[in-house]
Amino acid sequence: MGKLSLLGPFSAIKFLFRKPKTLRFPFEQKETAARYRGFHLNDWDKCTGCGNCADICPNEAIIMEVHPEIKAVPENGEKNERPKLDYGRCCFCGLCVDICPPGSLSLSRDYLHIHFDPDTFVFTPRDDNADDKAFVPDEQYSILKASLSHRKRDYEGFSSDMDFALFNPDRVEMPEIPPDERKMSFIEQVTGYNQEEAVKEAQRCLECRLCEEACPAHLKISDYIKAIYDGEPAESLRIIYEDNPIPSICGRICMKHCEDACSLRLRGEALSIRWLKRYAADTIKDFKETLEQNPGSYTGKKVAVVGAGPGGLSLAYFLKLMGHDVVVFDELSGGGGIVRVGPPRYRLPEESIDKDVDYIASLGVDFRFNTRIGRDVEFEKLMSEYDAVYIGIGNTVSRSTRVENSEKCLLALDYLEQNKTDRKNIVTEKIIVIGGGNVAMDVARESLRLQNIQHTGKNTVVSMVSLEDWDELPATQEEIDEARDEGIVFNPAWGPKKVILDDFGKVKGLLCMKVKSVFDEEGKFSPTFYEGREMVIEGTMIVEAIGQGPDYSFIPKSLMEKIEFTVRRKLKVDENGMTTLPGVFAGGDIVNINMDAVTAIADAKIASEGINSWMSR
Amino acid sequence: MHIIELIFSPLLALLIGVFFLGLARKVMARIQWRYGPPVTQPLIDIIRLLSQKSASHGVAFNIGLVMSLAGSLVITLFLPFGKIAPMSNSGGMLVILYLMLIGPLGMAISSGESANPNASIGISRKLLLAMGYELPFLLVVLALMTAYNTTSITEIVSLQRDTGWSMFTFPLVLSGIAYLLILPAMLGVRPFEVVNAPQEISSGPLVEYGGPYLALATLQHALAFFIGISLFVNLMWGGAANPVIFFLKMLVVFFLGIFVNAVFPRLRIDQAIRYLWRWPSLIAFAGLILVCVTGS
Amino acid sequence: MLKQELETTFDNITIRMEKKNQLELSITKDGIMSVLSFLKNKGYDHLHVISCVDWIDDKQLELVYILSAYMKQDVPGETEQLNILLKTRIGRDDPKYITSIALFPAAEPYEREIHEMFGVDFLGHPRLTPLLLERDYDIPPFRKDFDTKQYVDDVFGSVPSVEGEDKN
Amino acid sequence: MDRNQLKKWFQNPVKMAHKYSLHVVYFCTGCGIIEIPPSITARWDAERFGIIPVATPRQASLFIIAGYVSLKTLRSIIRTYEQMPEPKFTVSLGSCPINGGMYYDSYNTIKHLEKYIPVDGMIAGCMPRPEAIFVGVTHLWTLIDKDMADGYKRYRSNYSAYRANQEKILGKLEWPPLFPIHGEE
Amino acid sequence: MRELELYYGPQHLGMVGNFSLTLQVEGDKILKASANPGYLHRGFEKLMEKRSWIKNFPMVCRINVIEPDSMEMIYSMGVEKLAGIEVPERAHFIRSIFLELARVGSHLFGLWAYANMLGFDTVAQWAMYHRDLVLDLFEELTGGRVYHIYIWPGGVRRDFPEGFKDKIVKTLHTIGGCVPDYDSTFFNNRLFYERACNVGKVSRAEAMEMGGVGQVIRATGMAYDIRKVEPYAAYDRVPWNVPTRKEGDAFSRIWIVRDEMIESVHMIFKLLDEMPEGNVYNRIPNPFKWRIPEGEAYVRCESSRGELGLYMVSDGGKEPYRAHFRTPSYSHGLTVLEKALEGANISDVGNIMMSLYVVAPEIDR
Repeated sequence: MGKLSLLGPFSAIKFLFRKPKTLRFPFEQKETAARYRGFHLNDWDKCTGCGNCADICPNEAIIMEVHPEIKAVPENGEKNERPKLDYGRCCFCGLCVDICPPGSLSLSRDYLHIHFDPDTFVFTPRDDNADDKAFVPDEQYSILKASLSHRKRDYEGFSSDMDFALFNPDRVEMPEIPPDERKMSFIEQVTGYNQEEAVKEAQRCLECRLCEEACPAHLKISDYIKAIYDGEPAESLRIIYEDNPIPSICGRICMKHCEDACSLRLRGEALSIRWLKRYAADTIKDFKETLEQNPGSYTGKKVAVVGAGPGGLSLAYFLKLMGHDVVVFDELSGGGGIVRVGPPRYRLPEESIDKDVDYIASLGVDFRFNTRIGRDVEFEKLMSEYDAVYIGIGNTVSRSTRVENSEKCLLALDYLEQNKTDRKNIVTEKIIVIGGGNVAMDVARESLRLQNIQHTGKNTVVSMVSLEDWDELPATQEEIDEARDEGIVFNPAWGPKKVILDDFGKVKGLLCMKVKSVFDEEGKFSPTFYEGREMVIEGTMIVEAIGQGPDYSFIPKSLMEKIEFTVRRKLKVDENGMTTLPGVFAGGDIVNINMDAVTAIADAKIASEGINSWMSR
Repeated sequence: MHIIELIFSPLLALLIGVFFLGLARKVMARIQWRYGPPVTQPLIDIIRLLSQKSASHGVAFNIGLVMSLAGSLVITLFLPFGKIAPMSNSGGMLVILYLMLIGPLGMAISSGESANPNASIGISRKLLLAMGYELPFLLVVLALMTAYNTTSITEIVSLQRDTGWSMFTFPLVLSGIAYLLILPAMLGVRPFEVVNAPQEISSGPLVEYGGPYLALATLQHALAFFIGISLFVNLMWGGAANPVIFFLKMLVVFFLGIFVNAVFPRLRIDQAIRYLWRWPSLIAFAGLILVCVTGS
Repeated sequence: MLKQELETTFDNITIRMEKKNQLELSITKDGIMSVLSFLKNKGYDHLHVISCVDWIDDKQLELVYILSAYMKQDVPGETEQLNILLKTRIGRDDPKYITSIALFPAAEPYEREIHEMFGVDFLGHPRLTPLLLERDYDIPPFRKDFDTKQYVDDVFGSVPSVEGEDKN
Repeated sequence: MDRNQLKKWFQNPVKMAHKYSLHVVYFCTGCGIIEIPPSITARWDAERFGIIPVATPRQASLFIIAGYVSLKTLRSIIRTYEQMPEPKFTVSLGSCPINGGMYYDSYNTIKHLEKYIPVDGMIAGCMPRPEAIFVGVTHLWTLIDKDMADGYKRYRSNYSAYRANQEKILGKLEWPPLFPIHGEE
Repeated sequence: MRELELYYGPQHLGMVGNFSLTLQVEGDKILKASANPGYLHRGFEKLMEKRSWIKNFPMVCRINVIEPDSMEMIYSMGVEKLAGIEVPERAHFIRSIFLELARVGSHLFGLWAYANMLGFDTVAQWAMYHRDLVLDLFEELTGGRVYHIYIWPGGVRRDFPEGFKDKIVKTLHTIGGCVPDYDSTFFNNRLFYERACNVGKVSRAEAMEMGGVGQVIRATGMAYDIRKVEPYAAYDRVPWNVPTRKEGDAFSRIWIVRDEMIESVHMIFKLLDEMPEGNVYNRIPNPFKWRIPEGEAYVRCESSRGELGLYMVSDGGKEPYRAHFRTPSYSHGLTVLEKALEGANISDVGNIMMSLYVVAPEIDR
């Protein structure tokens, strides 16, 4: 404390003669800070309409408004909704920016809007480059005219920063057996989440439900993940079973369209929805006890299901819950259909398939395995004895390349099926796999494992030949990466021309041509080749895995004529899943362009409703 | 000529008073590191206030205000502004002293009618403060009258032309100092801005004034400001023959007042009275004795 | 140290110390005043706040007295600064309790607020007049069964726009 | 900015005086008030345009309603507003008076200020910066110029509706109506 | 003399914040004062029960507009204590620097208010100008002038922008360069001493009894400062002093404000020197899923007005079950103020109130 004084204060008079420090607004303006939190900007091209901003807004200032002019693409997780802001609510906290998964929302450094009409404070933000009327360049900008419809261009302020994002972009790594170890045997490649990991992963879900629209079967993904987060896998399983009765299978081999729509994938890794489903299915040891489901009260109707694949299983489950009698026929010795044959053990062990099938059987569904329609039971008999018939046979016949000497090659499904039996294929040291799809990958990777088992320590090789180039390969990227990690040799963009035989008529190699293009201008399959660029791949065993087709031989000719087909020999069905034959329903790969398990489940769900109403008509 | 002066003098006083109000805001602003309003701002305010409609609180409310303003206007007639001194011959100090009471009294009557506790507190403060500075002021005026042996302001002014400013002539030095010390109180600037004290009693007597009433009150305030400064210049700083020089002298006094205003907080009314009755009164009393002793 | 003393002095007291610097005491309804004065004599002379929690599922209101010492050296034997949460539960229907103003004059506005917001009557409190609120609410607003969103819709949502309001 | 155009001053001194002598009622109704002191002090200096806070509503012509309005404050605001001499203008700051803002579900704040007293300008922001307050004032100048700042006239002509809304929220108001309510005489 | 009932506020130049007092006066003397808060009551604690943990984060700062940062801090501390979240070391330092800047800003606001109450425009305007410079720093760092929404559970919301350290130093030097002017014009002004000395006297016993904290208790000679008593953020990493005085009147409280500001500035310099590099934010769980385990926590920090407390209860849900803010102005504005006003002069209402630094929104919440 200084000395009190009466004259000292007069020293302040000196400021009379100094320049004032006032900022003479509006003649002088102060630039707002680079991080200023003003009005919103929204890049409509990036925005997916996920609605997370509306959910996080503490003041309910954001509502999602439908814009019909935007095309919604559910498979990519894009909705035609865009946020609308009410500046009579907004508190400019910027939480919406921090939560925005695509990073399309940001706050500009504009903050001026003055009006006597409260309605003008409601505003749909756009990107500053998309709206020439509202956003004016610097030279036309006047601060006295500034409002929501007169803003500065290129004036971004507070914007998203991944280090401070409210969501977690990194998924919990799925524990995996390393390539060198797993390629030695058929041990399951991924080991599954434990509870801690599952809860941690489930916690990342933003509950925007884009995945649910992308999922063909419209599973309540958000809800079952929430249940996992809450530590209630049983509840989670219950929710899954509402739409999908084969979680153990789908939890392993689902094509996960949901993850392609997950908003987290936009600037991070998508939520592991498939693995979480698997966690729910694996954690619950006894489905029967947990789900406490009973078949519906008996209706007296009988339904025959041809094929115990994912579609057939699901249909049987849904119909059984409605109280119908269901008989499932399948030529294999167990349930699962294609998933029993196709996916290798390291991806889908039989125990998991049996777990799902057994549960469905435990509900009272009658499974007749080792029964082939057309051979053991006539199709007409089914039609006469049952109130409805569902065909879910899937694609069971592998196609061949039909190049020279291709009869010496093995076919993919046969090859895979045999591997599932005790008499596994005897493989050679050099194997060639033709094809670039997921089945080809399965074949190649199984072959690699068989080689490692049968020729341990020797120098073995599996080569793949595919028409498509790297970026066009139909197989999922995940599969390709894993296959390459395991040491499979890829020869993309090479087309097989001829199988080269040695003097004894045994396979010696494959003559290939360099591919110019696979599809023509209209997108149809018609490969063209560079003349003269040829290559010989050595191999003593060749497996063709270029696609599969259905086998309708069980349907008598008379009925076959009544069945109508659509493009690519797919069955024509109406909105209830019924074919042109009354009482015969169909679904799965023989109906869909998109051939995977979850689509078949979606079809089964529709068909179950259709059959139910058909029978009670 | 006399008539013109009669009309012109109060107008001039008003003009200068309003100008001072504007300049005060400007100077204060500069000391406070800012630009401040244009000097014409009080005029704008007055135009605006005159055009607003406001409620009256009764006849006495109006009469008191008019009385106060009229009283102040009349004073300006008796105060020489340079050579412009329409009625200074007919009255003199005593008339001014008497008229100076009318201003506060009118305000008291007027705002007393508004029945707002803040106004009544403000009025009581105003009267108390007046009581505070009247004592030393009377002593100073007595000393002056004794020294110059007259009660006429014009005479005091003209006598100073011979002897020099009375503040700096020997027997009146103490009185001059006393007058200087009470000047802020008479002008109502801080630290003696206890009457209006917006932060304490919501601008006190003015609390119920709005629109034209406030305009009149503002004019009255401007006049009071003018009168206070003008009286001091006339009595102590020798007045002036030339209105321009007189105005310049007023300006200097005005700046002194504003400086004090700028650097001090407001005092409490009891502290203000204690101060006024202590040092200025003592000095003024000493000055009076000095004048009496040396003068006779 | 303090814990043992409390345990020996008072019978039905439960003591928990799970978080750093935080001692949670629960006691039955009638024990509060004696514990408060015990703690005050021990040097815990700073009443931070009296709070109230509505445990609607238990049909109880919980009064929480939060105390600490102004200076820790005032409390012999305590090295760590300690915040004491002294809790008791009272019935939710027609809740009544006694005032602690005699011990801690600082309690006056807190009790007044609890009276207003939770409807607890503090016997012996000199002025239980409204403190913060303007309107009367059927249910004291801080109780869990007061639905503020519903209330807003009912009361403010029903105010019409002024007719003849010309937007231009 | 036509303050220095002498022609306008001669043409319509009253309007110009209203524009450049906006005296503000100093009433800290809500948190928006935090930007008023900077605006009227050295950094931004609103007094350059004749804007100063005054002690009582009777001396004022501009009422800045700064942010959310609780019920208790609403009563004071109505009282204050009615005490102001006409013509008078109101400007509201921030989100809350527009549509409830952060307190959209609070039981103790009103959501739409314009239902209770007329508002001539609403400034977006939470808080509006001093610049926004300045631009708000220029907006008000424009309205005054075009005779559109007529909130006080609307208040007069729709008084019964305003009063009904006020009483709906606050219960019976303890002061008599300012203007005769239609139909009652 | 006649006894009058005087309504002081809420519409009153002598009232900073929407608050009112009913004074029984006799002449200039106040016989009895009763505080009448509630003009700013928004029911925060109720609203918080309806909003998830993260949604409360932009909300809590609105409780006190003058220094929102300590509110953010106390909320973050409460959540961190309940949920057991660790904060990176650098974030601790940034928090401390940020809070000290806020303290300087808030004290300058207090100085504005106090000087204004005395009718001392000049110093008031200076203080407000300097506060604006501090706000510019905040704008640069957080993107908001008043509501910064910066300290959140797990750390802080953004790291320092480039060159920000230098800007802090520069601004603080600008303000510090004017300390002699403040001293000669205001703090050593004889008339300020006359006005403030022996006004609003609160003895130590009274202050302790009525829950006085902050300057109120430090002006009675007790070095009670939560930053020392129960250190949080990075306050125990650097040495600093708690300024105290003995008298317990308005004068000593304002002087403590001054000394604290200077101490804060020095502390900021020390913190800037010792600030480590590294991460400033440990990611909190996804806000839509975030649950905090059952439990309760009482946390406290030192705001510019004194001790600030938060009692928070979680029932394991997505929202706080109950939150109760113990704000310094609550006891200062309701109990201490009423006591200090008894027998005071009516001119001193604003003087006493602002020397206690009563902030109305904090009382009402």
